[in-house]
Amino acid sequence: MKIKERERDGVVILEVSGKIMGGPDSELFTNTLKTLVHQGKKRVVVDLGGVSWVNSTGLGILISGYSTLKRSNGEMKLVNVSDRIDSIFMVTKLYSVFDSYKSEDEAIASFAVE
Amino acid sequence: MKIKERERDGVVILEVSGKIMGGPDSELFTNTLKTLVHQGKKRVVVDLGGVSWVNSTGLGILISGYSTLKRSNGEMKLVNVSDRIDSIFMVTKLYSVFDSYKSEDEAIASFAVE
Amino acid sequence: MKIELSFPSSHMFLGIPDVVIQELGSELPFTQTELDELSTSVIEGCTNALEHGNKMVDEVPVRLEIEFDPTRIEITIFDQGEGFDFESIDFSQAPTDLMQERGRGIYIMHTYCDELSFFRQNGSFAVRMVKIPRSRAKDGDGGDADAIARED
Amino acid sequence: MKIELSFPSSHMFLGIPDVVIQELGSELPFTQTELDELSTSVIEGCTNALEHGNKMVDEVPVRLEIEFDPTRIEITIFDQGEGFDFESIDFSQAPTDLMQERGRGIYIMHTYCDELSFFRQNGSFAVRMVKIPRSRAKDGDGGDADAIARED
Ligand SMILES: Nc1ncnc2c1ncn2[C@@H]1O[C@H](COP(=O)(O)OP(=O)(O)O)[C@@H](O)[C@H]1O
Ligand SMILES: Nc1ncnc2c1ncn2[C@@H]1O[C@H](COP(=O)(O)OP(=O)(O)O)[C@@H](O)[C@H]1O
Repeated sequence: MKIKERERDGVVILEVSGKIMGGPDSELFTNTLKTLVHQGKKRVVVDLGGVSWVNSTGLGILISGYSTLKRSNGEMKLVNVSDRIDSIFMVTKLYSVFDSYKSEDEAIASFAVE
Repeated sequence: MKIKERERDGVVILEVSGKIMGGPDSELFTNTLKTLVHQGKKRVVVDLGGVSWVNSTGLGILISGYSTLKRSNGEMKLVNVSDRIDSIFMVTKLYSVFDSYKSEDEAIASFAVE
Repeated sequence: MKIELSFPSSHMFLGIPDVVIQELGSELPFTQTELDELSTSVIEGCTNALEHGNKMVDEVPVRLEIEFDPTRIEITIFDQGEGFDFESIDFSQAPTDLMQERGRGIYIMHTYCDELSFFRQNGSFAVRMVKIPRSRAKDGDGGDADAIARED
Repeated sequence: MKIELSFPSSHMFLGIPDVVIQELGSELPFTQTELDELSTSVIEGCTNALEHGNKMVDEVPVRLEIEFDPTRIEITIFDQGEGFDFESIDFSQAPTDLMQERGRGIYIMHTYCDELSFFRQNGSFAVRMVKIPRSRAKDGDGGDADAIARED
């Protein structure tokens, strides 16, 4: 798992690539989100476009990141979810937890209307 | 190895995809070229854009196709040669046998000036 | 026909069974969705084997036997651990607490595969999963699939 | 660390060692060019093993041992054949007749790899190839490469 961070319209975009699979990945993702919360940056879009696969431990990493933000009244949105990952969200019913959008624009816009 | 055939400006374009590696591939490629020669179609562009790799047996297949056309006063040009394949052409000095072009347009144009 | 694979018990190598299955499956009459489901299941099985079975000891390998023909792929994953009390678990239930961070691996394998079983053999613990293609006519590029289908 | 792989002696499976090496290499400090060179060499070795060694008998496996650390990948390919008189061959020469259709496999392995050797062992014939990355700093995305580099 690799994370590239940038900002747009007051929203942090985390471009994730590689595999999301536990091991060292857990800390990397959670620490990134904790740092953002600490800096007062609580609107985060996670771009999964470069992710080849997620396993169930990786789902846990996403849930943990989601919870970290939620606890601080922040929000995590997902974008560019592949068919393979979408299928795991369906099977585990996590699609009802994660807000996922087709494009970065839509994800960013979704913060404005809240 | 899969081959998709089409024609443009009197030139046959063979879009090859998969792996070029001997076994059943040898006959498929040679037979395709023999049929073309038989039909009087002797200007052929082989598009390697969809090819993941070529092994030395695959090089033999390309050489055999090249020879088949040459013997009938036809010509075979290559297009979309990846870095990986280009490296094998360098190492085996086959770059001096095969004419390779950056784009289909250039490959087709090269027939006109001869 | 059979492919065998073994790799060290580290997350770093979980991409390897994935690419092997994707590559093998591209020569068999499976759809991309079916391959993704099998591949995800195998990654779950390997994750459990290296975490729970081999306790992340690099030197202890995770071992895969992949048996296949055009009508099925059957994969058995071996680890060197004690296993667990699988008879008492209902695989068909996902965690009801959606915010729970773990405990979805076996449920995912069970949902994605046509057969799932656990057993012990010669001091190893094993999970076996079977995937059967819904249709033997592969959408789009059935070239190689046809080639192997003719063999039997 | 070590990965082992075996597959049936049919051209259909030559994509499998390729994807394994590409995936493994993405976690080690090799450039894409170096991985392509190693991968092409391994495919040459496996092609010879299944054609000349195992004479295309499906049931006889081609077997690979892949040993690696961040400073090298060493791959040994075993077949069940008699081998050939490798001492009498000059690997450093490509066919001078460029139109010759075969006979480039060993030359390609020799050119692309840092070490190449043949040997017999327990009734098997084997070719071993070693690839060493030119630079341990991988261009662009050295994240995982760093992770493994820190281990030793
Ligand atoms: N190969 C194995 N060896 C030992 N225990 C296992 C193995 N596979 C699964 N288990 C046990 O079954 C439990 C449930 O597994 P799973 O559904 O994959 O969730 P998770 O691994 O996230 O806990 C594990 O926590 C573990 O106790
Ligand atoms: N594993 C092997 N077992 C037996 N003979 C081999 C093996 N590898 C190579 N050879 C012999 O060496 C020759 C040269 O091999 P190579 O350079 O790969 O060219 P090619 O396979 O196209 O003939 C082969 O023709 C074969 O006689």
